[in-house]
Amino acid sequence: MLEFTCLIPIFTGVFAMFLPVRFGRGILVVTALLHLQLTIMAWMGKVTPGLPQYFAASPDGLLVLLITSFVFFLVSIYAVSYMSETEMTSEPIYIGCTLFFLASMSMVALADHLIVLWIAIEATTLMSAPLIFLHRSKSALEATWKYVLICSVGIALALLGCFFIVLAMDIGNVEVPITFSSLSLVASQLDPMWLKAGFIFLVIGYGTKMGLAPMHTWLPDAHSEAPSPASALLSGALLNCAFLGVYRSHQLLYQAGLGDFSSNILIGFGLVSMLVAAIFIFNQTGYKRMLAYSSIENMGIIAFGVGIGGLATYGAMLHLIHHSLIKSSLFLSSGNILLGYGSKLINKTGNMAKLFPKTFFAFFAGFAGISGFPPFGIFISELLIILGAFQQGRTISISIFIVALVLIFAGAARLVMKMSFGKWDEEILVDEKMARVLPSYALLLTSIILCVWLPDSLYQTILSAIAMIGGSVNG
Amino acid sequence: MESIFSFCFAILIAPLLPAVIQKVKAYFGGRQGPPLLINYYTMAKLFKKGSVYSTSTTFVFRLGPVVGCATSVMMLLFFPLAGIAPLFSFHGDVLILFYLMGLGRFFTILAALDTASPFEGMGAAREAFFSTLAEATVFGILILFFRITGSLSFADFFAGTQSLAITGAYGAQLILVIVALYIVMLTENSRVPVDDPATHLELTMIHEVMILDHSGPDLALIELGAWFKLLFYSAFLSMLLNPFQLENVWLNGLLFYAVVTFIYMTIGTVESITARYKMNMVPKFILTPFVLVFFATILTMELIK
Amino acid sequence: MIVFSNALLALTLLSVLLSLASHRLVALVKIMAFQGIVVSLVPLFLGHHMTMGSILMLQVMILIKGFLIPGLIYVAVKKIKIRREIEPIIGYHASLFAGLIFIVVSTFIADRIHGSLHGGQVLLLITAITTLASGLFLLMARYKAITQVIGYLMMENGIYLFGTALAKQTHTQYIVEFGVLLDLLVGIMIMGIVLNNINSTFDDVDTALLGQLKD
Amino acid sequence: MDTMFVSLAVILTGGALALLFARQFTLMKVATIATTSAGCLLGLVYSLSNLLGNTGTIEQSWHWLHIFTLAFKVDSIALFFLVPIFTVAPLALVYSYHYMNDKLKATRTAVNYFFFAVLVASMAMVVTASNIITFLLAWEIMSLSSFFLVVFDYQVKENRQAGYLYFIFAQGGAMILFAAFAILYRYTGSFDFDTFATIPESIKLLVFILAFLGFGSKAGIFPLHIWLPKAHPAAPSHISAIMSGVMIKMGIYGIFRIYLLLQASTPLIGEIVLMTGMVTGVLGVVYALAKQDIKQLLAYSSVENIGIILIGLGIGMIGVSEQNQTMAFFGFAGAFLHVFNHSIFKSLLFMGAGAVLHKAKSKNIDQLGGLMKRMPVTGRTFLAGSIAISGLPPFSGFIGEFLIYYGAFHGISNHRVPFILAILAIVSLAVIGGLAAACFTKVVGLAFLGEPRTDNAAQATEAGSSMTMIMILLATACLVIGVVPEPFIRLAFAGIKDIPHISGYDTQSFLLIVRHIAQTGAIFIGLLLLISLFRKMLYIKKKIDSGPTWGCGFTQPTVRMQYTGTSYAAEMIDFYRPFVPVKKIYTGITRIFPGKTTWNTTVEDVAEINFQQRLIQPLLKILGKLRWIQHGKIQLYIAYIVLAMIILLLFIAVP
Repeated sequence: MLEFTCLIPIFTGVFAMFLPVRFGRGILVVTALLHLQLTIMAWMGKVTPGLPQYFAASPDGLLVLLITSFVFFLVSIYAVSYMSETEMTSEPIYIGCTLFFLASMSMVALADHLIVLWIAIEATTLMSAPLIFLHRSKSALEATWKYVLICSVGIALALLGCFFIVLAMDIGNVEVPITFSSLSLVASQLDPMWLKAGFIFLVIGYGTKMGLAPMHTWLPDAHSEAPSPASALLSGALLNCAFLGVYRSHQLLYQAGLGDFSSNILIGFGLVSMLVAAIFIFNQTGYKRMLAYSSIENMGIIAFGVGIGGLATYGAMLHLIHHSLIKSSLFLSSGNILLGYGSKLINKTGNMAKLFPKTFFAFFAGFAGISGFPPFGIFISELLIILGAFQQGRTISISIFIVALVLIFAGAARLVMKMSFGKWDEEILVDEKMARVLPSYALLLTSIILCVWLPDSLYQTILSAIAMIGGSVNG
Repeated sequence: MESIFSFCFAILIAPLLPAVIQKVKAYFGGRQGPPLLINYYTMAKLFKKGSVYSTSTTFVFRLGPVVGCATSVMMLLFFPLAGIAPLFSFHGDVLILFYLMGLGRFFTILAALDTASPFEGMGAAREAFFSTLAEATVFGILILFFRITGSLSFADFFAGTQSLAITGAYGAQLILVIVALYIVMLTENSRVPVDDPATHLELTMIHEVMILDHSGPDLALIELGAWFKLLFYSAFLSMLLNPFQLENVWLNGLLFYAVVTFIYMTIGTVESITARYKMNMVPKFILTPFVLVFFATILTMELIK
Repeated sequence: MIVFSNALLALTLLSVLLSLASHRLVALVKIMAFQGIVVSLVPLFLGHHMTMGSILMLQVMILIKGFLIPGLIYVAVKKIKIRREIEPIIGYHASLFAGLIFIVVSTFIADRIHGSLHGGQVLLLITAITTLASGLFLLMARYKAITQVIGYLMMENGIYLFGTALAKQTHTQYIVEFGVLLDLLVGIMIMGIVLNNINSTFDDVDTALLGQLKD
Repeated sequence: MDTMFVSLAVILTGGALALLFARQFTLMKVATIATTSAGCLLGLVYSLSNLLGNTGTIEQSWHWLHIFTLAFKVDSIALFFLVPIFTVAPLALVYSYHYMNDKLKATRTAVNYFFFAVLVASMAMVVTASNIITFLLAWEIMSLSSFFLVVFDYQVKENRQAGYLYFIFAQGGAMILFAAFAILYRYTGSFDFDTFATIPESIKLLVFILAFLGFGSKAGIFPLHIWLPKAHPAAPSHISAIMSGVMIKMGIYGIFRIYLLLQASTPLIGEIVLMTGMVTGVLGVVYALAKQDIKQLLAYSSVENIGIILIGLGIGMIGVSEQNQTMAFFGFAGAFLHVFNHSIFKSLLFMGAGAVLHKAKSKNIDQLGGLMKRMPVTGRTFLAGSIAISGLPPFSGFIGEFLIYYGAFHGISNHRVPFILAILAIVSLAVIGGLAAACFTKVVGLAFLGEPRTDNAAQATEAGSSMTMIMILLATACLVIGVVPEPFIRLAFAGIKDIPHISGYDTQSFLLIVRHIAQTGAIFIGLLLLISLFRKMLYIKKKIDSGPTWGCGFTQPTVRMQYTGTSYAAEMIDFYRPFVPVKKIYTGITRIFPGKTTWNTTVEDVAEINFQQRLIQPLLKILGKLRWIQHGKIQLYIAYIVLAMIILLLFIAVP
């Protein structure tokens, strides 16, 4: 019963909301552990879905599930320390909603049915909304409002996309359950025009959630206003889930022989996202916003890689993994910075190298990692995407890609250096604690380890995940 | 044996020839001028004296004259004076020699800067500047000579079948080279119109101001070095100007030194009839030979055919 | 039966146009309640085979769309004490005009695509597209957060109509309706909570105030 | 090969030790310097013995991440480039023992040592890598670790900016390299270096130009050099030494390696390299002349020397395409030898500058002076380095330039374009030589000679023993290479023996010339001693007085009246004005009784100005305007979604 990955967090979440505060934190960590254990068991093939008409353990889903579970576990450890530091007023709500959030994300990862996937993604929006407006500040409210409304509109369009795909089945006289696994077998019989239309709505809808420009507008607000552990989850786990929706749709089109169409759309969205991120990372004033834009960029890279196909797809999948690890680590570090300096503005921070050495180490290493420096895995994934794109002869788009990467690097490096080395003479408000630094380190370390030694099962899973859209490591 | 004799003769005669210049200038000025052996007297006088050193100076100040003199002597060691094979020679020696001259200049400049005197610094700056321009011309000439003779050695330039002579196949280019080299000579040896050794105002000097603080034997060494260098350039010009290679070594030598003396006389004439250029005009003047040489070199490319 | 459904669709269109022109929030809520009921009733008259389950679902849908959600919004409106939308981004007359254009454009689109469909429910398609577009239009053209929620609701109605128009019920049994309803309900509730908070923090629900987060 | 990896392991262990003992300052320094140096020496022994021992190419590879291979291959070129890496690194480390003596920065120093070790190891990996992945991996690690070395003194704003600029250029260059290698991969389908020659001829030029830009940004070719004069002054001096002496040569290595691998037949490649080299060389030295900050001056001088090396490579490449073996051979050999020589004397000069900075508290020439008396060892070794870098015999710099001259002169026998290029190469080498001499007379003459211009300079004392020891060693090396050049020329010849086009070239006749050069050097030194002896004799029993410098009649000289670096260079700079803009700030004299007035000139880098004005500012302006997108209005945000939807739907509707 793999569905327990959804059910357990729901139950514990409900408990956490009503039990006294002191139990809550324990419940959070224990649930995260349980979830991780279940996930690993699923990877070993020990647990299978109990409702095969709605859920399936597809390789891409398992991948996202594992990332989600792993990141969630480390973030929850961080969150415990973070909560005790900030004396959060509505801690039970936070814990409960995080757990519900985990449940909905697990559901996304496992969903096989079109509509179940849609419901699950919509659920992630609704479950994560309370996390964002936890502080109830004006800006948090604004961010939440934008998040909920824009994402809901987007996802409503995705529902329309689901209807179109069902329509494509009707017109093609296909009688199968509307699950991705069964549709992909008969994809070529589906009506191409409605399939395309369906894809457009799905990609717009899930793309809104994934933060693809120009539907990204809510993302910098939400990610920067949420408390840092929630930001880490939003960036490190939720975006992947949304990506899964886009990926599945692309997969469907690829199998229907319309891969070119969807690839071009994905490449376009990818490039626009990267350029938009480049625009806003220059002269950015808030470091959490900078990280949020960086998430947009990286989602763009992933969409681009998937769109390119071939070797780049493998790169995109690796990018997915490493981005989650590094970005959530960065957001966790940003939480420490926020505690220490008491401001989200870059101008109100500085000289972390001296005042905040442990966090500085994590933050700067994370920045180096996200910029594609070895020994972090993004080096490999970006290289593979560039190699793959040239291999497919997409010279113009890869040129834009490279320019955007350099621009973003230039913009971000300036800000990060300002924070790390810039002048700052005032006192640090809250010291860094090991419990709040170690999860960042662990995430970064995982990225390094995966860059040195990629477990065989992970490799095979990625291979079978990308095989469904024609990607392979041999070009 | 011949080579050693030739070299020693050159060393000995070097102080004599500049007196010719002074004589010519005196003639133009309607004066009698100093005796021809004036420079030997000066040498003797300076060698006898002691020195006064500035408290600012270091060993570099003392090293300057020595290096300067040694590099000039090196030039004469490698140059086929009067067509007589030099003491040393190898393919590529011109490169090392001109760079050695650069070394001499390097130390002269440093010695000047060592005194902490603003005037000497000024002279040093000009010396450094003008020599960078002259150097380009010299290498242009070397390129042309390599093109003609296929060699990079003074000895080979003036020996063998393709010897550089004004009557040879490359006579036209050689005329340009001679003019160029003449200007380089004036520049490198601080003569009018680039520099005026006889001026009275330190602000307008180049070479003379650099050696203001040297005295006694040090000054003597500097003077010697300058004379050797002038002799080297005039010998170079003389070898190019003189189209005849006589069988008899003695006669040939005589002819050679006659041409050299002639060149010294022309220097004297130039100094008498022209005034020193304004400092900001000098670079243009020094660039002229470079253009000439470059043109001559391009001519050899035979694109015009 | 087909006539009945056409009548319902015409009513829906009417409600859409009314909502575009309405400047009183309470009236808007009432129109939405009406629209919710009408839209929920549409499948009943489309000639699909109705099972016990779908009838039940229909009832639940009417309950939620027609009463529960409008009720919630009504309470919110009452609590917030804001009666009308003053100075919308796009004026009421222009909005009404835009609504007409939506109908024209959707007629055109429906004409283009209905050939490839089985049923040929042209009017249904027109209504669906118009409702969807008008919902989006309300989202874009109004300042008050409550109007935006209503716009969202209208958009969902449009999508629901699309669903009933296009998809065979056999594929989507209950799960669509269930999911839509759940999402709608939770979504509106969360929006309501946020709205409430916005109101208590800003003393207004004008989204013009929600423009601080920008670059 | 195993020996090399062992040495790399030892080097990295040294780096790790630094982190381990970060709390005990002296122990940390001793442990890490000893271990890392030992690793370097092991590597040096390995590379030298293989280079001279005629062992063929050695390969080694491991599988990595399922689809990659980490492949290393050692041929003579790689071995040659290993030599400066493993030579300069231990020297710089020993130097740093007294240089890095601020106990308050213990942690930072440890981190610095760690990244130093990483940098050394990654450079060794760069030159031995034999496939795309390995190379880029090593390349990026090199960039990252050197970045951390640059920002060591991050409190200073200029240093941060320098680090930032370097970071951008490193990453931008790496991205261009990614593209270049990706194009190669597209045509070969293989990561392996050896397959590159098989790509279509028409693509080779494109690939080369991309790679040239990418590597050139690391090497500091004009106009991609602008990070160099900022980063080198920012870094601690031993870091500047290894960056300027060795790391920028990795760019040269890359250019040369990609050239060899492509085996392109087009002569354009050589011509591009040569012309870039000339521009880089001349402008580099002119800017060097214009700068008053010693370390900045040295950085520009590195740009100049990169230019010389590129001239050598260009001569060699043209020689290959013209099938002129002499030209090819000596162009390459000269470039190689100059790589080695430059690593020696540039390290020496940076270390000297570091000692000055340490003791006289300034690196501005106009605030120094008279240091020769106060820091005799530093002064003398710096003088030796200056002579060497000016390319004057009998020091090392001349030898490398001689080889390039030799190759270039043999290019004169060509026709048309190669002929003209050969002429230009020779002339620009001559000009570079002259200007370099002018530049270094300025540094030595104004910073070390004369009178101190500030109190700090007057109170300077000699640097610590570990620093002077290394400087003496390096200065000796400069002289030895100049006087006994044959073994080093043989080293360079051994370095290029694996280049296919020139294998089997007979070097005997040239070695004869080399012996002559050595002989000439000996004669010169003999002559020098003779004249000195003569001078000594003349001074026996003579009265030697000392007094103030003659002020030409001015009776109250002050040290501020000395010629400054700015005025020394002014005329020469003026000559190159369009390429070397001078910014003057003059407040002017206004009243009848003039008050205080200021006159300030700064020489600006034309590349930097254009980079700023033509690229960065317009870009920022455009980006700034586009920021409107995120205006905060939710209605328009939804409109974006609708717009995107409509545009995409048109895609289906239109065709």
